[in-house]
Amino acid sequence: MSTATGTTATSSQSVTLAKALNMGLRAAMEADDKVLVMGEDVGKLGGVFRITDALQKDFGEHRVLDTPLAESGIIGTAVGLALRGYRPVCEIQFDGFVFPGFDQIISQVAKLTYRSRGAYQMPLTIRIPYGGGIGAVEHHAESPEAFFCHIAGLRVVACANPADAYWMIQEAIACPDPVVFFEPKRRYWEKGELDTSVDPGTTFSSVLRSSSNNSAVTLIGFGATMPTVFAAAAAAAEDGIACDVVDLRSLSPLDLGPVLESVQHTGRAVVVSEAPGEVSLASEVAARITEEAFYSLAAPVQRVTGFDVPYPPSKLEEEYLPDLDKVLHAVDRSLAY
Amino acid sequence: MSTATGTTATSSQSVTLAKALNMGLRAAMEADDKVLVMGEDVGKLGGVFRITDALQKDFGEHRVLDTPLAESGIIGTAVGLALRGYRPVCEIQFDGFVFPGFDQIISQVAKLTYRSRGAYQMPLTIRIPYGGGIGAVEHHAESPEAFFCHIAGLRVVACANPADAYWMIQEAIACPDPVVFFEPKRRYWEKGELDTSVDPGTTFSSVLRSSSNNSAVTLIGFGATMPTVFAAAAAAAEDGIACDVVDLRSLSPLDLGPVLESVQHTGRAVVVSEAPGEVSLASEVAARITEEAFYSLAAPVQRVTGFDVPYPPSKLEEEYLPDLDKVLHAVDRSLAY
Amino acid sequence: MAPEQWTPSPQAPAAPEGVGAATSPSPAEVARGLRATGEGADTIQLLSPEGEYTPHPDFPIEVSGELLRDLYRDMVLIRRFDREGNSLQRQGQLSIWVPLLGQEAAQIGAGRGMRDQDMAFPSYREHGIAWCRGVDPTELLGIFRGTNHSGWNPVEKRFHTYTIVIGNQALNAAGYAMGQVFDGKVGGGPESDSEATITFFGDGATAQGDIHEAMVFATAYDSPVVFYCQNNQWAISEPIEKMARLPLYRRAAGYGMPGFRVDGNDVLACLAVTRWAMDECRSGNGPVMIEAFTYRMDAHTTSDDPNRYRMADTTEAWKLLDPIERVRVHLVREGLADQDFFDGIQAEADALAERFRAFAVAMEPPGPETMFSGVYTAPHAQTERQRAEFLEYLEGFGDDAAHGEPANAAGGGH
Amino acid sequence: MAPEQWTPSPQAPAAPEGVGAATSPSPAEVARGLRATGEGADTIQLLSPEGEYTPHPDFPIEVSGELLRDLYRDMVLIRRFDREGNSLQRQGQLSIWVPLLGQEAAQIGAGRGMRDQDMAFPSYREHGIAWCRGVDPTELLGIFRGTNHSGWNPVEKRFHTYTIVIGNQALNAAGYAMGQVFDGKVGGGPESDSEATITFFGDGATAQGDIHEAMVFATAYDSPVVFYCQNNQWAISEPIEKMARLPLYRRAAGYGMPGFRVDGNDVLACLAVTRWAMDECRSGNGPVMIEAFTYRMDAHTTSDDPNRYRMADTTEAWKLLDPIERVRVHLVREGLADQDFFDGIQAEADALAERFRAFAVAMEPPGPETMFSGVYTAPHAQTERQRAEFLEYLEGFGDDAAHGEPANAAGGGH
Ligand SMILES: Cc1ncc(C[n+]2csc(CCOP(=O)(O)OP(=O)(O)O)c2C)c(N)n1
Ligand SMILES: Cc1ncc(C[n+]2csc(CCOP(=O)(O)OP(=O)(O)O)c2C)c(N)n1
Ligand SMILES: [Mg+2]
Ligand SMILES: [Mg+2]
Repeated sequence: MSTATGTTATSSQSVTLAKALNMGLRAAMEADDKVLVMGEDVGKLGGVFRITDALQKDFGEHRVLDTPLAESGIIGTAVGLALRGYRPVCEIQFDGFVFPGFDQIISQVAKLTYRSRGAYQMPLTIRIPYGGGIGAVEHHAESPEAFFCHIAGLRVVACANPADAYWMIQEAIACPDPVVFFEPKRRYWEKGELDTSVDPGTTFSSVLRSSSNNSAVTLIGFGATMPTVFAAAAAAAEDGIACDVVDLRSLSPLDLGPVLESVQHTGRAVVVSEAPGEVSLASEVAARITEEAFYSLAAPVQRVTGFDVPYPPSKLEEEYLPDLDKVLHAVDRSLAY
Repeated sequence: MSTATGTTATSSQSVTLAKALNMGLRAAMEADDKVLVMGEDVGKLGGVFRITDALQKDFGEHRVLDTPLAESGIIGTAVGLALRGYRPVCEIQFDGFVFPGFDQIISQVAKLTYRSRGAYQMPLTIRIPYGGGIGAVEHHAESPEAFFCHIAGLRVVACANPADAYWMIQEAIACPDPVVFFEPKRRYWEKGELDTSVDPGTTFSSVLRSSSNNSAVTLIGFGATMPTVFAAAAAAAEDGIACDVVDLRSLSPLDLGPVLESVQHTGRAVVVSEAPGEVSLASEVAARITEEAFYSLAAPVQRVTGFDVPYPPSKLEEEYLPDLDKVLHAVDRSLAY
Repeated sequence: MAPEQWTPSPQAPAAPEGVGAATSPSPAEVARGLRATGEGADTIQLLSPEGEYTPHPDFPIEVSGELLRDLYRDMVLIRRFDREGNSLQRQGQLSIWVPLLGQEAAQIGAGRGMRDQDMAFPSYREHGIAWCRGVDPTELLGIFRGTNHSGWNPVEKRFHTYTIVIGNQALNAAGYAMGQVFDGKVGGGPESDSEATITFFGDGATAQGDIHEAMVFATAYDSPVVFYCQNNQWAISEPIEKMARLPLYRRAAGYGMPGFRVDGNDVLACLAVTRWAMDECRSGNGPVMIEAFTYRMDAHTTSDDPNRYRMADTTEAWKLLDPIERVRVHLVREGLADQDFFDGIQAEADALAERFRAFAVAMEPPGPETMFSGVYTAPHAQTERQRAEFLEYLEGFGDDAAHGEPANAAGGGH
Repeated sequence: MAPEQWTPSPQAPAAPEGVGAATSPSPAEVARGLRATGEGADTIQLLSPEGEYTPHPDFPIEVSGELLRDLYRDMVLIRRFDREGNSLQRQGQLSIWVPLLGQEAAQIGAGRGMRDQDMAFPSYREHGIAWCRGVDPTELLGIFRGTNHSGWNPVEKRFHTYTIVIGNQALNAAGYAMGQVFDGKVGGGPESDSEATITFFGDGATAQGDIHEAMVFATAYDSPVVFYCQNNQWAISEPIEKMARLPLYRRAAGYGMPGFRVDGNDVLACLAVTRWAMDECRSGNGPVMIEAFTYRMDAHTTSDDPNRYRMADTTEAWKLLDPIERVRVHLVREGLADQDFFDGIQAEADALAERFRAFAVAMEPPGPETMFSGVYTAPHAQTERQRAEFLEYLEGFGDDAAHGEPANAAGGGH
């Protein structure tokens, strides 16, 4: 998998996505002592995924807070801390547990800057390990990005590889606006190249990961689905079907520049995400592409998403999730037009 | 405005949407003594909109519950009551106050039937007065339907006129599945014909409200936006542009039958809703129409929605909300293709 | 025996201490639903309804004629513009008004119990607190006229925006107070620059999970936050007895923080206890809970009709406990104020009301472009595109804004 | 003096009653963050760690040899299959297991304190309660093997599905108990057909708003629900001292309901107090809160590594308080059981573990079509369309399910 910078400079190292996030958090905490990490078990334990490993030991209990077990409390107090000039980074332990904090997110986090007519900033980052494929029990494998993308006042991003993880978490923390930061938990242990010496500039934008001038279809993914998308592109190539690949990274606001450019040539697009398809980010991507590239489209944008059922027992999750075959099948559907 | 049954039989009466809901609730409570009404101020006060007026007086404090001021508590206890065999009808006082109950809705209401593999039913109705245009303060004019349409396990409907209000609330209460029931608060005091003697059958389906064989555009709305859509259709007709009009009524699952039929002829569609457009029901409608009627479309589906900003101060809401001119403008955009 | 050690023996147990007077229900009775939320045995009062002043040993306060006259003035002025808000709404100048009538002492006492460096997180009825924080009453009007969601600068005034979603602000306050600890601004004495935070909520709000979580976080982090509950006994149409069995301040003990009930119509008690609580938090002994027991004399808001759910005579009875009247009586009896003083205050109040009204009537609706301002602090492509497209769309109408086809550009959300 | 009447005077106040022993912090100390959640002055114990039985006047219970042997058997059996669950996970047969080790008494005491007609709302660690409700241990396996989200019929067993989202179940239980009131099933004596409900949650869960709201609703509607908190002192890596200042049962008093702390490693105390509490609720005196003070002897789950956050020696110390051992000692000392009995139980336990393991290993993954079952009770067009399309899509692969292009039909979500 290519890194965000695409570089493989000798100064780069191979690290897991989890490690890159840990390094990014550490860098942000070193750069600004107003940065706080807070959540359940983020202290001594380092979080259930160890993303905050050793941060409390090195920065102290007032910089890394093991909070009481209450998500509304975590988000609600983080809001107060942000108003006090801090830059809280809240860890939600698993996707399915963000909902007790949903009210504070939509009613306060997203609206206080607007309500105060700019007097308040809300430099708050909400980290959510999301997505399936890890054989977990209920509530531990969901993809709730759609809920947050629909909320004006929030920015929503997802990282798909170690380099992006490292840079994007720092950009999120530095942002004066609230950022909901999605981490593909299934990919935490996948390695990638990271060159901490080359600042890639803004990472809150979508990127064309691969392209060719004879591409027939544009494949669109983000976060957890990128490896699937790359695999599908490779498999399709074997069958003689070249595909462009776009990693959205910024889910709200959507940055469709590279997508539209690609679709001008391909005329076909397939968007891949794990969440149920109904009223999802995939719906928005499909609608937006159609609005902005109508005459270029040779086929309707194909959506490859989870089914509109609650996330199933883990023995069924491989059936539920988008996979290589489902993406290839969507490519065929698209080409069939 | 035509009623759900379209009939104007002599047995019909002219009632407000609010009154129709009150009559529907009363009919449901008389038909089944397991039906409970619960929420804030639904008792003596009859709710802040008087939808439950006189129900506590007539059915008693154990059938109509003034609950403590806690939405998670209202939904969470309603779940327990449903498991006990009751059919709770929860009133959320205003759209913006459903979010403290969001966790119970997504984690329990929507999932318990699935989790119990059908052993449990969840005959629970959540009434939400929604939408803007009443000059209210913050949190009192939002349209949160997108959040619920994205949740598998819920059914989501919206009524747009007194007849539908009367029949749909009864269908929701009779449904063994949880139903999120959206009421266009701005339309509570608008009158319409209601004939309680003619059961229209299922109302959880979309209906073609008006059509012609020379229609150029299909206008799609639901709940609060229907009067705007009808007005736009009338205005367009004056300009010689005939429009079909569809009232979705069932927002999840979407029933696009009548829409697709109409689009086969018109080749053009405009969907109108008050919520911010990003990752909204309008996105889903646009994406679905494009998927299922691609070759029929002469133009991309046009969306007329609220802007992607928090609901503004009420002196600006008429600028924020879809109105006749915005719909006509979208019709022009569509015809310009 | 304290209620946490209720005797389980079925035979009638002794009345639990804390529930207080013998007239109050026994544990078993409470468990069977007899309510005692109004039980007042341990209510802190310094100034009786008859205007008698009795110092309280635990809450020492210097009571001078000047202090009493200032508090009287505060209460008269806020009541006056509050009434003006009501009439402005009746006359269609405001879409809604949230009256504070009856809660003048609860608010002025608390507001004057704060020090400049302290921070306040109000609900939506705290016009009296706003007054004490230096927010001009006219800055409150935007919310109720619909021209903005908050009219003052919360950072400068150290008075947070109003919070309408019940309970949210308590957690925001608890977090802010955690920041005061982290900033090393806690631990000094009353006259130090150490800080404290106070948050306001109603009796009904105590049912919300956020209030509980705020108390959990505050006690977990020893945060300098005062939880100030104005128990006006009604949550719109619901009496607090429906939601609680005991006086609300008694929840505090379970979290391990001090809790008190004060006579919410006694401005001196509210002032003395709030000042003590803020200084206690300031010195590092926070959090503290205060329940100001009072009564909502008017409707919930101008949209509400109390006649549907409560007896007028109860309200009449509470008039005898009027928070302003008892101060006036005391001032007169003690010869601390003469008629000129009262006339002067009245004149000042009328002038304020006049200015308040004039400002309200003259308020212009904001321009459409402001709808897109402040959504984000950093540049945001989508918001900017929508603003530009909408303004272009509006231009399309030229003069005839009501009808006519726009010339070009996209409308709507997308 | 009860804590709700803390003396505000700065000079060191007396230790508040309830916080108990003189060794425990004073109010001011508590306010400064000294924790006393483990303070045990008022913990209810019937059977000491040394196996000494002392009746409790408030919680009378007939203790026969048969009862003790049954309780011993229950605890040995659930510990045995719990350990088997752990090893099954280690061997890759389960994706995760949630151990109950150390909480056998807290669970068997509560489970046996229920009557058939009662209803239970568990969290996710209550395998011992499931056992008492007649749920076969093998019915628990689906959740941890990933073949279902709940393996038993919650209606037949009167044992609700496990609830993973912390706190949710307490509100569902409070609502169910309201239904018991509305159904006229509350008010009878212990032997009547009157009903009660019990809900289980942990120490960490007490921070959640839902737990608070459940107590508010339960006390508002006089619901027959027992709030049973298993305080095993840890929420994954967080000790309860981080979240609370005082013993958790003391929250109850603030709501106006009885609250007790029992020795959670004493099965007789847990049984006696739970039975009393359930019958108290049954008779109409609910709700009641019980805090069973115990210790999580194993990891939070098989995914957890306690060595990162707690001392092994504390865990070692708690072994001396083992809930099963004290019953064994008592049975032996009192001559209520001989070696044959203990051998018999051990054999029964091993047989159960064997059956448990065999069942787990043989469990088949569910068919893909089941993914669409039970989402809705009434017909649902979209779900049915997606099921049909997906099955058609799968057929497209024929035998070669791993690769190959499907012949036709739509995949994915739409
Ligand atoms: C979460 C939420 N639910 C419902 C409402 C609607 N509402 C506004 S005020 C109110 C009653 C509040 O009563 P109380 O807390 O006693 O405060 P008071 O109005 O008496 O000052 C309600 C239910 C709301 N604002 N927020
Ligand atoms: C709302 C929510 N947040 C976070 C989690 C993740 N989580 C699972 S168990 C647990 C700790 C629970 O501790 P406690 O309540 O003491 O129960 P115990 O596990 O000790 O029995 C956490 C944080 C969750 N399941 N639900
Ligand atoms: Mg009130
Ligand atoms: Mg625990």
